This record gives sequence, structure tokens and C-alpha cells, in this order.
Amino acid sequence: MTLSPRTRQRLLSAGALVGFFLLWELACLAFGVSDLILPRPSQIANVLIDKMSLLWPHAVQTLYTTFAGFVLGVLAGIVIGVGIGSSRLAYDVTYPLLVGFSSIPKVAVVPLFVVWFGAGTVPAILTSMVISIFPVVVNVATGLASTEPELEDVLRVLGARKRDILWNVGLPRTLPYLFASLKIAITLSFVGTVLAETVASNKGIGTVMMIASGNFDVPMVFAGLFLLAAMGVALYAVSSLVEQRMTGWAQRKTDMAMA
Amino acid sequence: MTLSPRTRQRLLSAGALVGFFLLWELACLAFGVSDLILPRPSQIANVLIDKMSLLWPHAVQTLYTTFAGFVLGVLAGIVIGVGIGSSRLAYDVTYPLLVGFSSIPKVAVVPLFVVWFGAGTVPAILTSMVISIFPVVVNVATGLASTEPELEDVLRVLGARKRDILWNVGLPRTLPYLFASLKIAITLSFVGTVLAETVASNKGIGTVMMIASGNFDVPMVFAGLFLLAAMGVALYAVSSLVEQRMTGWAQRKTDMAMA
Amino acid sequence: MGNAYIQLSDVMLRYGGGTIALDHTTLGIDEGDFVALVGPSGCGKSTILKLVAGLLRPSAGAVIAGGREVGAAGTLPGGGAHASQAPRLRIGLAFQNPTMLPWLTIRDNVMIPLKIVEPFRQHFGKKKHGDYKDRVEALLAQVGLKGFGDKRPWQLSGGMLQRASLCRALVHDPELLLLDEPFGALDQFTREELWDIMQTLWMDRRPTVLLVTHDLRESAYLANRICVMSSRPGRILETREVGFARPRTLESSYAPEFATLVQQLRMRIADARRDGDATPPAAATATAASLEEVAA
Amino acid sequence: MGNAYIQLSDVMLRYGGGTIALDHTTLGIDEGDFVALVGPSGCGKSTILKLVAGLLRPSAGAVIAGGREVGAAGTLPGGGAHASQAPRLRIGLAFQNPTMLPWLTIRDNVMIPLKIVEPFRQHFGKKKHGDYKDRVEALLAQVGLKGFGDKRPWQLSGGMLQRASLCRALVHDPELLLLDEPFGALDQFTREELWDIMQTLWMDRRPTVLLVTHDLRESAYLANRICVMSSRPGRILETREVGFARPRTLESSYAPEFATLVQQLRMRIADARRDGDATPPAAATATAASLEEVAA
Amino acid sequence: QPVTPIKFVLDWKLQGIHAWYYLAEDKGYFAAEKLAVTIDQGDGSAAAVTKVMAGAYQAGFGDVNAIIQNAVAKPGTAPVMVYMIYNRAPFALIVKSTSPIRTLKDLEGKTLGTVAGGAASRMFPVIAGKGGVDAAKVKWTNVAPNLQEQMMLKDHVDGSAVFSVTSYMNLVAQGIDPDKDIRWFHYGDLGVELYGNGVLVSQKLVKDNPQAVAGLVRAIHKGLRDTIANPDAAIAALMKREPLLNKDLEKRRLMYTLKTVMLTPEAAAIGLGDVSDARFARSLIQVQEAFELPRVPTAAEVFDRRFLPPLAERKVAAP
Ligand SMILES: Nc1ncnc2c1ncn2[C@@H]1O[C@H](COP(=O)(O)OP(=O)(O)OP(=O)(O)O)[C@@H](O)[C@H]1O
Ligand SMILES: Nc1ncnc2c1ncn2[C@@H]1O[C@H](COP(=O)(O)OP(=O)(O)OP(=O)(O)O)[C@@H](O)[C@H]1O
Ligand SMILES: Cc1ncc(C[n+]2csc(CCO)c2C)c(N)n1
Ligand SMILES: [Mg+2]
Ligand SMILES: [Mg+2]
Repeated sequence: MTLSPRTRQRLLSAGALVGFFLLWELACLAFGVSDLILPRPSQIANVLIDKMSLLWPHAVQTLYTTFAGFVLGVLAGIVIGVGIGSSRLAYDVTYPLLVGFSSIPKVAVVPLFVVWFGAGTVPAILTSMVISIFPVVVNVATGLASTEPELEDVLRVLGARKRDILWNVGLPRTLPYLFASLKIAITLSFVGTVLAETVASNKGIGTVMMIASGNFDVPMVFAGLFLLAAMGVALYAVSSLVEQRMTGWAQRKTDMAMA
Repeated sequence: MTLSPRTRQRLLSAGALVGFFLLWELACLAFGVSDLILPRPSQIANVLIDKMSLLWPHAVQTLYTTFAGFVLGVLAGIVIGVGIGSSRLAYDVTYPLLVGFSSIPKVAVVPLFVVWFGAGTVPAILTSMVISIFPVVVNVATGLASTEPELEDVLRVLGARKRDILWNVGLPRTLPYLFASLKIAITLSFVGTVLAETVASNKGIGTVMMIASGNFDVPMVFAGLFLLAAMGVALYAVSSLVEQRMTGWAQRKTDMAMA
Repeated sequence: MGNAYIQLSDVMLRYGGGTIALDHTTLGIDEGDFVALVGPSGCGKSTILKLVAGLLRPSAGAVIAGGREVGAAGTLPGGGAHASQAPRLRIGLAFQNPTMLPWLTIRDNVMIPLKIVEPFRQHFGKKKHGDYKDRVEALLAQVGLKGFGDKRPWQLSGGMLQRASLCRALVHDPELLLLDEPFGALDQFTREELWDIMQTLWMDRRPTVLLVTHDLRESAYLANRICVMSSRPGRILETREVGFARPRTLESSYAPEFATLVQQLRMRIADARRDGDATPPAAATATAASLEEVAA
Repeated sequence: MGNAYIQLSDVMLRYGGGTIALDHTTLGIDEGDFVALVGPSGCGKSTILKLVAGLLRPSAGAVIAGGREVGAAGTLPGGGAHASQAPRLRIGLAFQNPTMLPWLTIRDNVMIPLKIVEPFRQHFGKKKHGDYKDRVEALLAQVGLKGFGDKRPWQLSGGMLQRASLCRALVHDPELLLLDEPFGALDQFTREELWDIMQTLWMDRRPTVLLVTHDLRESAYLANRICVMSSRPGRILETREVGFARPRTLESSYAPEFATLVQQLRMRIADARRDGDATPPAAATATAASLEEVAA
Repeated sequence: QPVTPIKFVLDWKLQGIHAWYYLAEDKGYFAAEKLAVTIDQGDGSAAAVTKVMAGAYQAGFGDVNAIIQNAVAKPGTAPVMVYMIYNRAPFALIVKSTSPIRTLKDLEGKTLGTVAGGAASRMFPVIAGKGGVDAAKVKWTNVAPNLQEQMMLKDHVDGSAVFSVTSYMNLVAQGIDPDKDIRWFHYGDLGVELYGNGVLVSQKLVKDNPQAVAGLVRAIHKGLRDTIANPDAAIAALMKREPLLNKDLEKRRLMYTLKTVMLTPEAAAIGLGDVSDARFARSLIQVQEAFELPRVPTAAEVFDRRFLPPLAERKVAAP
């Protein structure tokens, strides 16, 4: 039986994933790990299947909130990153402030949002946004700073305005950096949303997890974590697809190898 | 009175920072914001000065823990990033797992560490490490993937082994990406440490903040946040210095402009 | 010092690393002229082009292009206060190393000037799939790249890239054309074809052209004047008028006067290379005065 | 099909984009020979070099270098199972576009082969500040780059970079030298100096050399055999033996036989360009058979 | 006799209500019992129970009601309480004194803040039932513990279900007079008979080293006794541990807790650390109903009085 290399690759990856969960299951059984600490994947799967109809609306809420926060965060990140990447003053002032702010656990900030905006979706979107800005800023600024001046010269000689150069050289050149930061930002967005939901909310995976942990229902907590992870992977896959469309030029290695 | 452009730049940046805090102070006074929600910078500074001797050991603990976690996380991130960047299988298997894991709030993971390793420094270092791996992985993998094949050809034609190419082309080419990720990783490291300290530890800024927030001593909480921010900026500055040493080649724009 | 259309007046250029590429360099080019710049490798030819294009700022002296001072010496980056009010020249520059933006197709790369430069810019949205595309395709076909518009830069050979880069320099009908060894990576035949295209274009539209080349036949075939540069720091050692009637043909390039001119230039450059950095500025000026003319 | 030191046997190469660069291309080069490859822009010269260097894998046919099959057609990336056991050739390759690693100084760039290739590699740690550095400095001085070892690649002019790239190709005393228009960006004099350096080197050490060039005088000056290629997909149209006695000098290059050879080659390429893609493989083989010899 | 190491986890970050543990440590009561006790801060009175269950700690200060739930879910592994400290569960509802909510009945249609899955909201149906209120008509919003008062003060919720001892001091710290500005509904006054936090140990420790358990209980009891006798000394011991604390605030917290949930008339009658069997049995049923447990655990599964010092030593006067 012969398989195409592609199919083999896929099977292998799937196999490795399954292997990972199998290992987890067996390790838990072998070391007798209490399900209060680390439930087995099979227990988690059970909960997921049994309670899916209950969990679903929460998952949707979290996904929606995260997505909104992510999009806002990325937009803000690009704007700030471009600012930092193109003005020395902005760099000197904004970077320390941003680094400082980002070194602060967002748990400390969420209460401010909650007290100002009340429990619910707004603080969650805000947290999700705020937490995902920094990686985007850093990568966009770095990408812009490391753009080859030769590429910019192509436009500069035409008398292009700064904005033209940014738009036609800086940003396209920075796309690989941007997409790398999106992967990071997506995961942080989820963390931010759940964080805010944990602090004050009636809906969302964060709430589910808090209630479950209050009930000592650890498998349910992990079911929540699983859903989060799955949604994270889903959003990542989407952004990965877009990335492949838009930055193929930067990854022509495979193209060469095919030749 | 004439100032060198450099000095003017510095003064301007410092001025902007001072302006920021002034604005904060004034806004708090103008809108009568309760110090239970957002203390004024002057109040925070007061606490910092009065209690510095008491806060100091906690800050040192957090800094030490964070630094350890950061270094370990970055090393692990580089190794995993290189693996993902050079093997399709590793990419297909590891990336989804990593994205999934990173989408999970680390608060959910800290208790596991505490149960396995007891309260204290070990779970804090672990959390700090675990949280800072992902950005490094993503950026290193992206940097490797977007390395120009022409540069690799310089070595390939010499019969260089994969490792040679990685060491002499892949990694140096990836340095700008790596340093960008370090900035992100530093801030996350701090978040991770403080998180773990909040959940289970008897020392560190996280503990201070929990104790203070238990007393609604909000200025003290913010003093803790300030210390965190300051340490974040300090570590950032160090990595920024190293970056300038090592990736000057990628940022020769200023060099051209000076000509 | 002169006051020509393009004027470098006693220019010094020190690069970031400390290298002094040009020193006391003076050069004037009249509007509509076709000037070739020849000289030993590393003498500062590309540097002169970049100065004229405004990509570099002289460390001392002044560079004027089209009546407008290009980055006065010592002005701060972005400080446009010193710049005169004359409108910016429409420049076409073919870089020595044909830098194409890797995320664009060859067609889109060639189209860049139409996207940026007025008056093309204002119609870009409307015409990029129509008129402008046709214009680019026609140009590409002329240099033998028909059908390669959809390729990416790394899918072209070195010579093909160079031709695409030439198209990009020409597409927006520039008033000032700066060409840095535009035919260096081409075989003799492709090269000669492109000479004719260049000559026709110049005779039709009369842009001011500054051509850097190592091929003395090329300089004699195309230019009205040939400036010979010294070794680094580069100064203009000598300027030769080229009086051959136009249009020049390949046959005319086998004429004895042509061969004589090329041979004389060769000798001059040999001298320049031998003297190298040693030549003091005064001596250089003296030599530059001893112009010889070759009549057609 | 032959079984020479370097042997391309009925090679087809299709690039990712679908372009067929080579088709039914056959070429043999004996050990220690000096072969020049000339042909129109985009015909596949660089592609042949990359195939021989093992940077590309033929889509069909076989490439053998030093008794070792270089990436058999259709093998998977990294699948070295088909590769024969002969030790890898020590190759020096000067790319058409002198790619220098931007994070290294020129000296370190030139030193790369010493860091990677045995037997230099094993002593690299010890000698990189001693013997090896001296070796590199000497090479740089020979090509006129004395004092530029500490510069970064972007601080060099186009021609200087090309010379540094040549140094990198030579520094590890390669058995097989692949040169892709190594002198294209140089003025005539620097170029001729380097011809002599190349000739001396070849006569001393007898590496096998495959030189791609557009300068027919260069090919006649340096090579023992000149292969003329057709337009894309590139095939070898004709192989000319060059019998001039060595060492050849600039004076000898002004001899009438020399001029005749260059003229004949020129004509042959003109044909090749005219026929272009139309020439069927069979016809190409027929022409290749009609070899002419020019005696010294 | 070798020294027994014991890892002990608190229910929360260091506060005045933990003073007796540090006083005991300072006075060498643990050492005298040949115990090497490490005290770690915790993050919840229920979490303390799970930490002991998970084996990370041998003992802790946590919520008996959490033990009840776990005793049903995981019989055999749940820890047991060996020394009851909060004689009354500190659950309460708070509303602003300006609020139109004057009786439990007024809560219908209103929104209350609660810690997600928190015991105070889970026990609400018990007081609702006793007050003839339709518990289904009350809406809940999940809020982090430290935001409960502020969310109410900012009118994001109409009231909050809180831990009285925590909330009282939170309000004080926020500059609110908890007695004047706030209206309290204490569950204990409304028919909830639950006990609260106490010293719990793992069943393994009970089985393997009963002397150590007895020693631990003795030492903590002495510490508590000394604290009641001299609160200032206890607070001093605490401040030595963490100088960043606000001494006056912690003292007040300690005193309020002693007064409201520890030194109750029942405690005066049965002594510190013990429970009333009849009330404890009723509380088991209340917990079972509120949390919809599949069965009512036996008292022996949850509370073990074998290690208590003699009653005479445990007698204290109600303040
Ligand atoms: N960006 C730079 N930074 C520092 N030095 C530079 C830079 N660009 C060029 N130089 C130096 O300036 C001198 C002139 O360079 P330029 O590129 O103008 O030479 P050129 O005449 O174009 O040479 P070639 O014919 O080889 O292209 C060289 O010595 C080079 O080393
Ligand atoms: N990486 C690539 N991907 C796709 N097509 C390519 C690639 N490299 C070269 N080609 C195509 O292969 C053909 C031959 O290219 P090659 O570089 O070998 O030409 P060449 O003979 O070296 O030309 P020149 O003299 O212009 O350098 C060209 O038509 C080019 O478009
Ligand atoms: C209803 C309610 N549940 C939990 C907490 C949070 N919490 C758990 S333990 C503890 C310290 C007192 O033991 C605190 C504050 C709360 N505040 N109110
Ligand atoms: Mg140049
Ligand atoms: Mg080529």
C-alpha cells in the first residue's frame, strides 16, 4: 500500500497528536494522578460530549468576544507599531510605557474595566484587546526597522511620500513579522477574554470554569480549557491560511525544493 | 542655548514620560477618581518611597524568578522554534499543541505546578518559563521559514550540513525576529511569575499585591505594579542593548541617513 | 562653478563607515544631454547617481537637479526647509543591483512608478488593469520579457531582472534617467538591441540621461559626452564630447573614429587607475581642462 | 552519453513556476578542464551551474559531478539514498548576484568556506585569527580590496562585492570552480587583471572550471573550450576548442585568430538567439556535431 | 521521637485572622509537639481542601462545607476537619442602606453579585425557602471576590452575597462604615446552620501519624487561646511575618471575626474547636440540598473530634 507523501505526513501528524493524548491518559493511570489535579483526556472527552449543548453558548460567547478584542487589538497594534517604527520620539516614549504596561498582569487591570463598564462583554473585549496589542506592536516595529533601505530607495527616488513608502514597502515587507505576531496575539486574546470573564461575567468559558472549579468539577474545568485550546487552534488555522496567501513570497523555500 | 539633537531627543522623551504621569495625576484630580479605583501617581510614589525597604526583597525575588524563567523559556523557545522551523512533522504536530496550550490562561496551570512542586519559587519559575516560550517559538520559526534561500545556498554549495546552515545562516538571519520575541517574552515572564506568586507563594511582588488588595490598599497594589513595570523596562533595556550589538546589520537605515 | 540642469559643485561624500567616496567632485549636465560616466570599480559612480537622485545627501558641497537643491549638505533628515520651490524632477533610476520588491510580480514591480508619480498616480486606480497594464506589457515585450509579467522576481534570471529593472526606470516617461550599468548582465546581442531602444527613446523624448557603464563601446555608442572618473575618492578627470551623428548604428560603431575614441578612453582610464588616490585635486582639474574632441 | 568528470546527461529542469529552463541538455567536462558557457540571457546558464553545484535537482536526466550523482531526478529532498559513495567535490561557486551574509564582515564572508569545508574546517578555531585571516587578506589584496576586510557588505560598491565574492569562491582551493559572470560589474582593466589572476591560478592548480560569461573575449582568453547555448530551454548548440598557447596575454588577445574566434562565436550566438525556442532537439544535436577547431 | 514535617496551607493571603498560627509558631508550640510546620498562603477556603486532597499539603485551614461536598464525591480521599474554628459560616447578603431592598422578599427580580460557584449564592435557596422568597426570581452576576462591594456600590448589582468577615473589613478599608452604610442579611440569622472554616488534615495523616494530628491541633489551639487572651501579641507575630500589612486593620479584622463567627454562645458552651452534633447533622442536610449531593455524608466522614484537647482547656468565655 503506497500513500502520497502528503497523506503520510497528515497521518503521521494525526498519529502524533493521538499519541500525545494517549500518553497523558496512560501517565495519569500509571501514576494514579487524582482527577482533582489532572483529569484524564477520556474523562474530559466525556464531559465535552455530555455537556456540549450547555457549553456551546459559552464557547460562542468567548469566541465572539475574543475575536472582537483580537481584531481591535491587532488594528491598534499595527497603528502603534507603525508609529514606533517611524518616529524616534514615539519609539523613546511609547516603548518604555508599553513594556512597562505589558509587564503588568492584566488581572490587575480588569477590575478597573469592570468597575467602569460593569460586568459582561465590554470589559472582556477590552482586556482581550489590551493584552494582544503589545506583540503586534513589537513585531510590526521590528519589521519596519529591519526593512532593507534598498527596497525603500526604489520608491524614494520617485519622490514618494513617507506614507507611500510605508504602504508599498514597509508594510508588505513587515507582513511575515505581523503574521508571526498574530499567532501570539490570538492566544493572548483568548487568555484576556477568559481572564475578564473570570473576574466578572455571566457567560463564557471563563465563567464556566469558575463555576466548575467552585463545584470541584475539575474535568469540567479542563473541558473548558479544551474548548479554549480548540478555538485557539481554529483561529490560528484561519490566520495561518491568510498568511500563506499573503506571505508566500517570503517562504519560497519549498518552491525551490520542488524544482 | 543649543543642544545636540541627541540630548534634545532625550529631553523630549523624558518630558513626554513626565507629561504622561502628570496627565494621569491631573485627570484623577479633575474627575475625582477614587484612589480605590485608580490612585494618583503621587500617592503611588509616596508608597514606593515609604515602603521601599519592605518592598525591596519582594522585588528582588520576583526579578530573580522572572529572570530564571525567562532564560529557560527563551532557550526552550529557541530549541522548539528551530525544531518547528526545520521539520514539517514537528511543525504539524507541535504548532497546534502549542497554540492550544498558549490559548489557555496560565492560572489554570499554576495549581498543577504547585501540587507537583509545592508552593514557592519552583512553580513561579516554571510558569514564567512556560508563558514565555510561545512568542519565541513563533518568531524563531517564522524567521527561519522566511530566510532567503539564496543565503543558504552560499553554504549548501560547500556541502554544509543542516546544522552548519542553521548555525551560520538560519539563526543569524533570525536574530531580529528573536529579539522582537524577547521583548514580548520578558513582559510575559513577569506576568507569569506574578501569577504564580499570586496563587501560591510567600514572597514576591505577586504576594505583596494580593496582600495589599486584600486590604484594599490600592496605592500599594499600584506600587507593586510600578515595580513590575520598572523591572520590565529594565530587562527590556538590557535586551535592547544586546539587540543593537547583534542586529545592527539589519537596521542600517540610520547609517545611510548619517551619510 | 557651473549652473547646469544637473550640477554637483565641489561635493564631498563621506559614508557612515568613514569611507570618503567623493571629494571635490564637480560635474555639470545640461538639460536633455546624454552623459556617460566611466571609471574604475569603486570610484563613486553609483554614489553620484544616488546623490543626484536625492537618496544621499552630500557631506559638503551642493547637488542641484532641475533647479532644485537635492538635500543640502548638513541639513537634518527630513528638514526640507532648504529645498527650493522648483517641482521635483521625474526621475527614472535603474539600480546597479536590480532590486525588485519580492512580494510583487514583475508587472507590478514595473508599475510602481505609475502608482507613485504624478500625473500617472491620480489615474492609477482606474487604469492599472487597462492602459497602464498595456503600457507595461509593451515595455516588457520590447526588452524580450513578453509573458514574464506574472512571474515573481526570483523566477527570473539575472539578465532578465536587469531588463525588468530598466523597464521600471522607463515606464513613467522620466525627465531624468539615471542608469547604473543597466546592461551589464546581458549578452552582447540583447545589449545591442537595448542600445538601439535607448537611443530611439532619447531621440524621441530627449530626457536627460546619466549612464554609468564599464563598456566603453556602449558609452561611445549612446552618449553625447563621456566623463572619466578617477579612483576613489572619485573626481571627474576628463570629459569627452562624442560627436558621432545620430542615429548611430552597429555599422557606424565599427568605424575607425569609434575605435579610436574607445581606445583613447581606455588609455585615460588606465591612467586614472594608475594615479588612483594619489592624484591631488588640483592636478585633476588641470587634466579635466585638456578636453579633446572627436568629430563625427 | 559521455562519462566525463562533470556530466549532464539529457537533463530537463522545470522550475516551480512551470518554466522549463533546460530540456535534453547534455554537457560533459573533463577533469582539470576550463570551460566557458556563453549564451543569450535567460537561456539557463546559471541553472546549469546550480545543477552541477547540487543546489537544484534535475526534473529528468542525470547530473554527475566528480563521479558522484548530484541529486538524481525525482528523488525526494534530503533522500540521499541514490547518491553514490564518492566523496563530495570541493566546490567554489561565485554567484551571479554576489550574495554576502549581511551580518558578517567581508573578511568573515570570504572565510565561510574555510569554516565549512574539510580539511580547513577542523583547524578553523585555531587558525581563523592567524593563517586563515592572512590567507583571506592576501586574496582580498590581490583583487584590490586591501583594507576592506572589516567592512560590511553594503559598504562596498557593486564591483567590489563581486570581487569579494570571487575571493570566497577561491579561498578554499576548490577542485571545481563554478563562476557565474564573475567579472560582469568590473571595468575593463580590473577585469583584465583578474583574468590573469584566474589564468595563473588555473595553470598552477588545475581546478576544473566552468565559467559563465557574456564577454566573448573573456571566454576566449580564459577557456579551453567554449560551449554556446541556445535560447531557453537551453541546450549546448556548439562546443569550440580554444587552442591558444598559455599563458595568454593581453597582446595575444589582439592577435587576428583571437578576433576571428570571437567573431565566429558572435555569429553563432546570433544564430542561437534567432532560432530560439523553435530549434528542435534533434537539430541542436546535429549542429553540436559540426565542431570547428581554431589552432593556436 | 523524630520531628514530623507538615505542610499547612491557609485559606487566603496573610490576614489578621491567621494571627494565631504565627503566634503558635513564634511561641514554639509546634516545635514542642515535634512538628516542623511550614505555613503557605492560599487562594480560597475551598481550594485549601482540594490542595490537601491532592496531597500537596498534609493540613490546612479551610471550609468544612467543601469537605462535605468532597466527602460525597470522593469518599476516602476527602480530608477531615479536626478543629472547627468558624462556629458560624460567615455568609451574608449585603445591600446599600439606601437600597429599597429591606427584606428578603424585595430581592425578587433583583440582581446579586456572587463569586462564581460561591457557597454564599449556593446556600441562598435555604434562606429564601425559610423567608418564603422565590429563589428562581433572583438573578446572579459572577464577580471576583474583591470586586463584590465595589460592584454593589457602583450599582452594577443590587446587592452581593459575601463572606461577612471578609466583606466587613473590605468595606472598612474602602472607607465605608459597614454598620451604617450597609444593610446586612446574615445567613446564620436566617436559618442557615452551617459551620465555616477550621483545621483540616488528610486522612492519610490521621491514619499514619495520629500523634502528629493531635499535636497540631493542640498547638493551634494554644495559639488561638493565646490570641484571644492577647490579640496584640498575635498581631505582632503576624506583622513580624509580613511587615507590609496594616496593623490596625488586621487587628480590627481579627476582633470582628472573633466576635461574629468564632466566640458564639454555642462555642462558649461546647468549647473551641468542637461542633454540636445535632446542628452539624442539620448542616449536612442543608449542604446536601443546596449542592444537590446524591447522598448525605455521615458526620464521621467530615469531622473527627478525637484529637481535640480536653473540654476544660477549650472553654472560653463569650466576649
Ligand atoms: N552604503 C555605503 N556605506 C559605506 N561605504 C559605501 C557605501 N556605498 C559605497 N561605499 C563606498 O563608496 C565607494 C564608492 O562606491 P560606489 O558604489 O559609488 O562605487 P562605484 O563607482 O559605483 O563602483 P562599481 O563600479 O564597483 O559599482 C566605495 O569605496 C564603497 O566602498
Ligand atoms: N527560481 C526560479 N524559479 C522559476 N524560474 C526560474 C528560476 N530561476 C530561473 N528561472 C527561469 O529559468 C530560465 C533560466 O534561468 P537562468 O538563471 O539559468 O538563466 P541565465 O542563462 O543564467 O540568464 P542570465 O544570463 O540572464 O543570467 C529563465 O527563463 C528564468 O525565468
Ligand atoms: C462568598 C465568598 N466566597 C469566597 C470569597 C473569597 N474568599 C475565599 S476565602 C477568603 C478569606 C476568608 O476565609 C476569601 C476572601 C469571598 N470573599 N466571598
Ligand atoms: Mg556602482
Ligand atoms: Mg544567470
